[in-house]
This record gives sequence, structure tokens and C-alpha cells, in this order.
Amino acid sequence: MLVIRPLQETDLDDLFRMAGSAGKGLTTLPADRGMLERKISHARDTFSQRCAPEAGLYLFALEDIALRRCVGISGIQARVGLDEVFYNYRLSVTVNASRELGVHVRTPTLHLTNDMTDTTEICSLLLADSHRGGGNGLLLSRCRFMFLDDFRKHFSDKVFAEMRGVSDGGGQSPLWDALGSKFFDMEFAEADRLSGLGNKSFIAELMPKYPIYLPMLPPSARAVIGLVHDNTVPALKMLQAEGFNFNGLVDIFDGGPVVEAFVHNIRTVRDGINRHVLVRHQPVNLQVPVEERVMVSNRSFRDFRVTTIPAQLIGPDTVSLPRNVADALGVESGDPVRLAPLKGSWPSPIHSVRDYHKLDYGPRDFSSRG
Amino acid sequence: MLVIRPLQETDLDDLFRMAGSAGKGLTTLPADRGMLERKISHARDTFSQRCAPEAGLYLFALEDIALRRCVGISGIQARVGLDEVFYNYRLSVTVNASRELGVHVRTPTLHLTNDMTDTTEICSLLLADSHRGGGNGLLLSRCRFMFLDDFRKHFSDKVFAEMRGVSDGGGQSPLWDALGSKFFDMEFAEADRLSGLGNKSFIAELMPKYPIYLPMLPPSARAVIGLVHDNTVPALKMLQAEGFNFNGLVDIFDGGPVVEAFVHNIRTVRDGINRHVLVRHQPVNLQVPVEERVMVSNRSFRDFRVTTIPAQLIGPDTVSLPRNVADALGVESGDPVRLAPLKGSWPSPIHSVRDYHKLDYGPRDFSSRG
Amino acid sequence: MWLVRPAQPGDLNGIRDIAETQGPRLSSTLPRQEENLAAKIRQSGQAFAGQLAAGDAARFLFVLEDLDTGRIRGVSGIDARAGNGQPFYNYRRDALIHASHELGISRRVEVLYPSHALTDQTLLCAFAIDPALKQTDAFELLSRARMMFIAGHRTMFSDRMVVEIQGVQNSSGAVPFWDSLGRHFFDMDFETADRYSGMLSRTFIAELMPSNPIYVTLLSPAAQEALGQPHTLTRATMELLLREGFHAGCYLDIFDAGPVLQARTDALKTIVTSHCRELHAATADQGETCLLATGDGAAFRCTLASVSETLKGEVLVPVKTWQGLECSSGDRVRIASL
Amino acid sequence: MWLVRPAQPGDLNGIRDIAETQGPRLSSTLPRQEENLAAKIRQSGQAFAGQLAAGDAARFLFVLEDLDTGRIRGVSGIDARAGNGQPFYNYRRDALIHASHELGISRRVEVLYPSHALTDQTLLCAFAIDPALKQTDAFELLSRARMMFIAGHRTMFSDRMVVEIQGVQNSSGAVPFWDSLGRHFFDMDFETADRYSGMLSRTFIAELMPSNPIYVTLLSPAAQEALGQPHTLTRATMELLLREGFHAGCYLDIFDAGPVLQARTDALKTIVTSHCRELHAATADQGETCLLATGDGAAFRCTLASVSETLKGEVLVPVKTWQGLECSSGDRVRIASL
Repeated sequence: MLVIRPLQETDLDDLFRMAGSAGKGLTTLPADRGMLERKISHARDTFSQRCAPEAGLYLFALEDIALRRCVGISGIQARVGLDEVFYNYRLSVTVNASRELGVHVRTPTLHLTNDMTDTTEICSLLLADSHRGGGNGLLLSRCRFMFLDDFRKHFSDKVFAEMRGVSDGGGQSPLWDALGSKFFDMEFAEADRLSGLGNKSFIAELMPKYPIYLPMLPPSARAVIGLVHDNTVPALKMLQAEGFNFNGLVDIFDGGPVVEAFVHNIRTVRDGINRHVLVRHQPVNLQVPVEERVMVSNRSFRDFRVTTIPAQLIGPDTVSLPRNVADALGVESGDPVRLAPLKGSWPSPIHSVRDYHKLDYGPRDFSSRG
Repeated sequence: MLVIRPLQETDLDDLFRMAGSAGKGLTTLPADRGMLERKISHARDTFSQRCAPEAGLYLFALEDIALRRCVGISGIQARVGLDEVFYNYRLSVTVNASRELGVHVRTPTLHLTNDMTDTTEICSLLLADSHRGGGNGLLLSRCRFMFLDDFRKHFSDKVFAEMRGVSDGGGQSPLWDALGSKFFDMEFAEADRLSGLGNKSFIAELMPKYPIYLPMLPPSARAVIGLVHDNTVPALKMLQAEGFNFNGLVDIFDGGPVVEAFVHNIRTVRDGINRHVLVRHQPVNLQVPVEERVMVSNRSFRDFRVTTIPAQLIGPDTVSLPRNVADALGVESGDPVRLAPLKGSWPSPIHSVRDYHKLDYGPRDFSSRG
Repeated sequence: MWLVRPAQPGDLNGIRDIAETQGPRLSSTLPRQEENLAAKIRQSGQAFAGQLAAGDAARFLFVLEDLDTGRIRGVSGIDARAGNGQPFYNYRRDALIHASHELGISRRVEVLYPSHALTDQTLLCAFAIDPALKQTDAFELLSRARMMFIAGHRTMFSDRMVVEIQGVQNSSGAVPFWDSLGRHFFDMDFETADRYSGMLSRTFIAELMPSNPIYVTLLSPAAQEALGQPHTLTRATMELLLREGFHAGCYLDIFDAGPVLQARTDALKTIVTSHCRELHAATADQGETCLLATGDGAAFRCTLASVSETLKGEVLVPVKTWQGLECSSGDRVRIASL
Repeated sequence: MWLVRPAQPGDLNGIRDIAETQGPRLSSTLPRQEENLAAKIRQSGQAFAGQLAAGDAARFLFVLEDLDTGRIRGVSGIDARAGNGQPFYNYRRDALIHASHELGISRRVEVLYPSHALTDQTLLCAFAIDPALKQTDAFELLSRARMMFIAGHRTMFSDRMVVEIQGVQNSSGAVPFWDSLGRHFFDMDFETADRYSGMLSRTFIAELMPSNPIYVTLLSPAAQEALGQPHTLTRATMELLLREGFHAGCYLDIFDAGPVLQARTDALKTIVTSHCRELHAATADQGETCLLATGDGAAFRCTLASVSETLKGEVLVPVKTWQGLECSSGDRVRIASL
């Protein structure tokens, strides 16, 4: 059984191993023991409410109960840009037109902004190679939305994710080569690393401050603005299915897009339903296909736990949990839990058990209406 | 009976009278006969598809059938900023921070943008004083969303409206006084009028191009950025109820907000249902309260018509229309029509007659879920 | 004998013929359409005659006439106020230092700022000469006659002067700076933009020119190299102006990035060294060849003549040159060395 | 007798006493903390001795000593390169013309551009003198001794020089320009910002200063009036510098908008007019009072003395002043008139 729980000190070795094998492109979790130790400590302080809510860093571990190992991590940063400065480019349009001459030109333009300041970011998703597939990535990512939903006052109304932009096999980024490299006297990887360390003075010092007119960049660089790295396409699709949309901002280094959603519009949040626990002692086959599984959370702030169970265990008012699942969640009969689909929306049999007034569909369902 | 239909040449006198009594603040419909004549002609060309789709100006008249008079107008501009240049300020944030000194300052900043270029605008709403109340304003405004819904390919995915900003009884705008007046050698009313005439060269020539840091404006000017004029509060509330949200852009002259929505998310669009007409000859009392009335459209592009009927006339597959309503819409039994609530969402009795798979709720319904 | 004098309506064809022998840049200030050119000559006539309506720009146009044949062989101009009442657009080339103390990085970041700082300074413009005369004294006469006019009408002009030098254009006609920058915003080729810039209203520049500063490092390498570089064909013009006391500063043309030369009016060689003398007849064609100018406003004439000065503050000039200048013995004339 | 010489470690207390009698602006280049001041004196000593590590900034600090009492009565400095290897921040005041041809409107829009253009120019700085000496020749000695040093060590300095003049601060201590602009971004009072600007790293300016140009019309009226205006207390300093050949251009201090004076080094009065002579004894204390300097690097000394020149290129100076200069008969000295 795999369970989501707050990251803790004992996860350091597992985390270090995962970060090391993840390679470049995960600047928020560098393979640096001291840094990881500080992150864990920060997360512990966050869950135990020893740090200010806006400084919170919520890091969740995916634990393989059998192996007693942390095999994945995901995170929520309560607010970005309050300690350091958070930069993006806004992809805007400049129009120059002369009616007299019959000229009308639209010029895509990048404006340096700090507009995500004070907004909640979902970040730091990392899954051990050994545990890829089987919906584990979904669980790691979507468990965060269950947490956001239950503890909204700790977060902004809107949450966002920065998606990794395009770079080639050697780690070269076309946007960096055409733009960043002309202002920063360093390699893309180095800039990315420095930025990840959190002290962004060097950006304020070296970054071009005036808008960048895109026609002045080569086609290779223009082409990647707002595009994600091939490896990030599945993550982007998952977030899009959750209701995240490109918000017009891109990463200042590699041009990767920022996607955002209002918490109340996130599919996992909209699909969430509450039930009371009924601990059953009959054995249950937990190994059902991803489509038939649902996430169940214990709704605890300090010891937030989520695992997956077959959807068929959900009843009209209760959900039946086998003993071992109840133990993993730390719940007993009568305790409230919250449920949401693991993949996509609710499988159809669930409809019948949901409260009528909570039925809803996202925009996607309507596009087929004609 | 009041019916929405395309504006036509014979409406000129009525329109001129309404524009004259509307006073300032409606720059898209100045009390200028020649200008109004050109607008009507443009609208006629649009409905008859004699002009390019992106140049379309859809103007709808509200006709009082009994009086044979046009008593209101509303419009949709297919795309803004393709002929002239369309300007807004983007209300952004600039963050300056020094970790070394422990300083972190967020400065609201206005950036000149053309980001609404190529987007559909709803505009030009005007209702004769004699016909205020009774849901006529709702009909004039919301009929546009029924049109947008049925003819989406003519419009952008996103539509917006510019809301009139704050000015005092004498027409003085605090933002203009603090900012615009320092760059344009004219009164606010004059700038607004010139801008409404469509030739915006003078804006390109006189407008400050560099960002404006808000702390440098007096509090009176800062306070009105993104606020609407008292008279515009009802219109804003109506649009918010439709699902329109402030998109971070404001008017360059008076600071009034731009609100926008994806067409597929507009409540009228989401609530729209299709029925077939069943013309009944029994008399029907059409004079029911606003809450019990619904809009019904004939779904015609060239001769789009909308009127209101009691919701109780809607059946599971059909809608019963009295003869005079069917005539006003130009429909016969068996013709398809589209229906949507006039005020708010569907009154509850309608639920039972809607297709199950079309049930949905907007975000507002979920905020009460807890 | 060469004579520089104010352009007159009858010079229209002669000026047009000269204009047609020139490269495109000239057209910014010298229209090719007959109607516009006629209007420009008329306006110049009013300026020389002091008959401009209030608010009208004083734009002077001179012609170089071969008195022996009556043919017009060149043209040159002065705009009393660059921009002629509208903004005069340039790029100002400047640099910011982007430095990180912590990382030990320091970078000089060059920026082109849109600038109107030279607006209202006196502009030398519209210089065009029969190519056959490029190596002759007539070339210098045509250019410097303007300084002689300014010296004699000093209050009509500003304390600082500018002149735009044509920038780099390669043999295929491409203008690297335009192709890297202006073309993206003006959506037209260089010749078209250049032609429009001679129009009465420069509104289109305010409408189409990017309003934010431009980072030089983002220009194409060819455009970067062209910054502030003169076209090879303008070398003679530029050298003459540098000798006059003009120097290249930080201002560049917005279309081709050619240098804008600047000078203090009162420090110009012609203005400092020219002086007025009383005209008297020389018995022989001897002495130093000098610029010789006379006449106010529309009566202004400037020529080359052999001049010898006496100790009494007189100049002795062969009588045959008097006729071209329309002056007589005892008149005040201004002379300056070549 | 007055002597200007390189600051030495033992001058620490004397310099601190002088610094404390001054207004806040001085502190930008003269730290008040004992430790920082000692470091600054040490660094200056290395600069004078030519012992700077590669990359270290050459920052020279001079003191004015009363040889009769041994007391330090003033201090002045030169930074060989403004910014000392980092950007030197200023605002450049410029104007754009916003004009509509159609509407007949033309408006001059003043803009402050962030600028680093003066980076690496030689900066005169850290001038502080006992207020009692403001009206004496010692004031001129302390200021101009720097130019005498530069004249004798010309290659160590750049071709252009700048000096920042304290801007407007009203009697209650408020700085109108700061209150209208800087305060919003730096979130601190003027004194604090001014103190920080003397720190080793100027990273905080890059971090906190608004990076976009500022429209002057949006500043408070008091701030607009203060642009380029000197503080009343700096009048004597400014007048002396203007006499030296400095002039106010378009650059302003980023904190208080005080003027930044500029000059061409080789055009400064002291540098043009000073000359070297052979020192000989005068029998009497007579002749013109002049600046008299001698010595290379750390041995540099400058004083005021009665000087008479001979036709043989010698200067006769009373022997009592020799001791202060640590020189002897036949030595080369540099003299300049007051």
C-alpha cells in the first residue's frame, strides 16, 4: 500500500537518492543534502504550524508501507515571492497601427512581471523510477488539491504551477541561448541552479528590465515560448484536466508556461465528496485498475494522509475501509474522510451515490453539447 | 410585447433620441446623427454578412411592438483593435526586494497594453428611460450571450466588456486628473469623445508609454483604479452573475475595469436549452414576474429575435408559444428555439424538465458547500 | 562660374533632375513628386522672404547654379528647427551596467533609447549634387554656403546644429539596421518608410515606432555593426562636416542607424572664420579662392571667387563675379577661406 | 601652516571628528563606523602606495592638517573610477516631445532615465572641512589639492571627471525628491538609504531602484523644483568647482536629485594652469600665495605658500614651508595660482 503523508526527517536518504537520479530540471529539489535537510525541516515547521502561514512549504511524501521507504514527493508553497522576488515574463501584445498608411502590426512582447507574487504554487513533484505508473504520479499530484480544498484559508484563491520549458538533450534552452545568455554571463543550468537556491539578487542585477519584442529573437527561441519540455507533457495534461490554464506568463529562463486555476474550479476539489468511515474486517482486493480507484484523505492538517481504494467501497453516507487502510490513514469508524477520483472524473456508478445538489460538470463536458 | 431584433435604418430617430438623453459616458453611441447612421449601416452589413466576420458590429434593437418604437439597443463588436489600436492599462505588481537589507516592497504598476486586441467586446447598451425595469435591461444584455452561443465561430473564445470608471457629477475623473490630464492637453470628456470616434492616433502620440508606478499618483486616483461608476454597478453585478471576472486591465482614461469570460462559461450559455416550438392558440398571460420569465430566441443569424415568455410554457421536448409570440419570433411549430433564464439561473421547477447530463452549477453554488 | 542662391519656382525641373540621381535617403527631405517639390520650393521662398505665417516652419532650400549654362547642378537645405514643429526622432545610444557583486559579473548592456532631444535644433538637410562635381570646389561651396547664410542670419537659427548622415546600406539595397528593427514595426521596406518620413505629418512615426528602449545585443550582428556608421558614399560629405566642426555623438537615425552629427553653431569653422568686408574691384583674377556671400534673405548669393584683402578692410574681387552676386562696389560681403 | 597629505591610520580619530560635523550626504563616501573608516584609510594607503590588488578600486583619501597644532581639520577624496567597479547610478534628465499633428498639440514630457553612463569616470568625493575654515584659503587648498594630485598622476585617472553635489533638503530634514520617489521603492528614510549607499556592495540599488523611466510630471511639485538644485550649504563647494571648469549637465543624484557636475579632466583650471618648477629658497615671505605640491604617491604633499618665480624656471619659496612638504632645494614642485 502506498500512502501520502507529511515529509519527515527520516525521509532524507530516500529523498537525496531520488533527487540525485532526477538530474537537471528540478531546481526546487537539488541533490544537495544540506538544502534537502532545510526543506524537510521547513515542511515539518509548516505542518506543525511553527511558521507563519504565508511562509508555509507543504511537502508530502509517498510512502511504500511494505518497503518503509519514501518513493515520491510533491509540494505546495503557500505563497511565492514574499521572501525573494518571483519573476516571470508576461507574453503580451503590442499593436502599432497607422490608419493613414494602412499599417497594422501586432508584435508579441515579453514584459518582466512579478504578478504571481503572493500566490500559492504547486511544486516539487518527484517519483522514484521504481514506482512509476499505476496512478502513483496522479496520487502524488492530486493529493495536493485535496489538501488545498480542506485548508483553503492557508492558500490563495488561485494556485499555479510552473511547467518546465523546452531544452535539448544537452540541457540547452533555445530561449536562454537567444535571450538570457546575452545578459547573464553563465550557462542556463547555472542560472537555473542559482535561481533555485532562492537568492534571486542576481536576477534583479542582470536581467533586462525593458520589454523584449519577440520579432527580434530568432525563430527557434520564439517557437518555444509557452511550450513545455517533452517530459513535462504528461504533467501539463494532468493539470489541464484538473482545470489549469495557461495564464500568459512564462519562465524568464526557458519560456516554460505558468498554468493556473482557481481552487474552487479544480476538478479534484469540485469532485470531492465527504463520507464517514465504516471499518470492515472482511478482506478487500485493493488491486483494482486505476480507473476504479479513488483517493481517500483523512482531512488532517498536521498528519495529512491519503491513499487509494476501490470506488466500490463508497456508499451513500459512508465508505467501507479495510482495517489496514484505516490504520494507514489513522482513522476509525465514524471519522470523516474525503474522497475524490484518482483519474479523471467520477466513474459513472458513483453518480447514484452523490448528493444531487453536488452534481456538476466542468466546461469540457459542455463543449460537446452543440 | 418587447422583442430583440437586428437594428435597422428606421431606428435612427429613436436611437438619436436615446443617445441624446443618455448624456456623457457612452462614447460608443454619441448623439451624432451621421455617426449613428454609419453604425446602423455597419450593423446591417454585419447581419447580412456583407462585411468580414472580424469587422462585424452586431447591434440589437429592443422593439416595443405595441408602440412600434426602438426603446433600447445593445451590441457586440466581433473583434476590437484590428482597425484602430485598442489600449488598456494592465494593473500589475512590481516587487523590489533586498534580502541583505530586509526590504520587500510591492508597487502596483500600470503597464500600457494592447492585450484585448482581436477579442470580442460586448458594448453599447442603452435603454430608454420609459422602459427601465421589468427585466428589459436583462433582456437587452443577456440576449447577446444567446447570440454568441449560437454563432461562436464569429467570435473569440473570450468576450469582454469595458465598465465605465469613476467620475464625479461634473464628469471629472480622479484618474484622468492625476494622470491623463498631465499628458493630454484636453478635458476628460474631450479625450473620451475623441477616443470614441475611433481614430486613436492621438493616444499613440500623447500617451505615456513607460509604466506608471501607482504610489506616484495621489490617493484619490489610486482609489478608483478598477472601480466602476455608481451608475454602472448594476451592469457590473449582472455581468459578474453571468460569470464575468475582472481580468486585470483597466481603462486608460478613467481606470474603469475590464471584465471578461469564456463564452462557454457564461451562465446564459451554460443554461441554454433547446426546444421545438409548439404554437398554441389558447391565450397565455405573458405578464409574469421577471423571476418566472425566460428568454426565447429564434436562433437566426440574419434576423435574430428574442423575447420573453413564462417559464411554465417549457415542456420536456417542446415549448408552447402563443401565436403572437411565434409571430414576433418568426417561427412556426416544429422550428427549433433556444431558451435561457431571464434573471439568475433556472427557477427550480425547470430542473425536472432538463436533460440530466446538462445539469450544472457555476462556482457560486459551490462556495456554500463548506 | 558657380552660384548658390535660394531655390525659385523655375528651378523645379532642375532640382527634380538632381534628386533623381541620388540614393533614397535624400528623399526624406526632398520630395520627388512634382507637386510636393513645388510646395517645398514655395515654402522655402516664403522662408527666405520672411513671409512665413506664424507657426510655419522655416525651411530653406538652396540651389547650385552653373551661371555659364544656367543649369541647376545641386541643392542643399536648412531646416531652422529640426522636426519643423513636430518631434525630431532619433535613437540615443547609451549603456547600462548590469553587474552582480556577489557573482563577480559585470556587463555593459547597450540600449537604444527613443529620443527627441535634438528637436528644434537647426538641421542641415537635403544635400544633393551632380555626381560629376563631387571632387570639385563646387561641392564645398554648396555645403558651406549654408553656413555662410547662417552666419549672416544668425538669429534665425538655434545655437546647436545637427545633420543626419546616411547609414549603412549594402550593395543589394538592404539596410541591416532596418531589417533587424524597423521592418518588424513599420511593416514596410526601407525605401517606403524613408519616403513617408518626408511627409508633412510624422504621426506615423509616433504610431509605428516601438516606444520601449531597444537592447543592442538583440539586434542582428550586421545591424549592430551598422550602428553609427556612415554609408560609404557619404564619406566626402561627412569629412567636410567634420572639418567644419561637427562631431558624431550618441544619436542615430531611427531608420538606418546612420550617425547624427552635432555642432555648436558658433563654433563652426565657417561661422568663426568668415568675416565681412567692403567689396572693391580687383584688376586681375588673383588671390586666394574663397567663399564670397552677400545679400539678405531672398537676395542671398554665394559664390567662389579669387579674393585679395587690403589693409583697409576691403576685399578685391574680379568684377566678373560681381554680376552673379548682384552687388556693386562698396557693398558689404562675407568671405571665408576654402 | 596648512598641509594636505594622504590620510594615514593615525588620522582615524581626526577624520571621524570632522565627519561628525557634517550633514548626512557626506557619509555616502565617508563611513562613520570606526572599523569601516579604518578600512577605508587602509585602502587609501594602498592606493597611494600603488599596492592595490588587481581589481581593487583606487580610492584616495586626503587630510587637511594644521601643522602648527597637528590637528586634522578636513578631509577630501578621489575615487579613480566612479562606482569602484560597480555601476555608478544616476538619473539622466531628458525630454520626449509628445505631439499630435492632427490636434495641434505639442507637449514636452520630461523623463528621468536610470543611467550608468558616468560609471568609471573619476569622482571627486568625501569632501568635509571644519566649518570654521569655510571662508579661508584652506578650503580651496583642501579641494584643489586633489586636482594637483591628479595633475601629477594623470594616467591614474580618467579623461572625464564628475562630482556629486548634495541636493535639496529642507530645514526639517525632509528631502522632497526622496519623499516623492525613492521612499516608495526603498521603504526607508533618506538617511538610511544614504548610509547604505556607502556600503561595499551596491546590489541593493539594483534590487530596489525602479527600473523604468520616471515621468517628472508625476513627481510632487517640491520634488520637481528640487531637480538639479544644490543644497544651500554646498554653495561654496559648488562655486569653487564651477570656477575649476565643472558644469552641471543632465545627470542627477538618484536619492536627492542634486546635480552631478562634469568636466573634462584636461580642461580643469588647476590642471591647465599648474606647472612644475625647481624649488629654491626665498629670502623673504613674499610673492603670490599659491598651491604648492610635491611628491609621488604616498609622498604627495600640498600646501599654500608665498611663491615668486624667477626667469630661470625656478620658484622661490620660504624655507619654513619646505619642512611640511618634505623636500629640499632643487626638487621639482608643482605650483598653481589660487
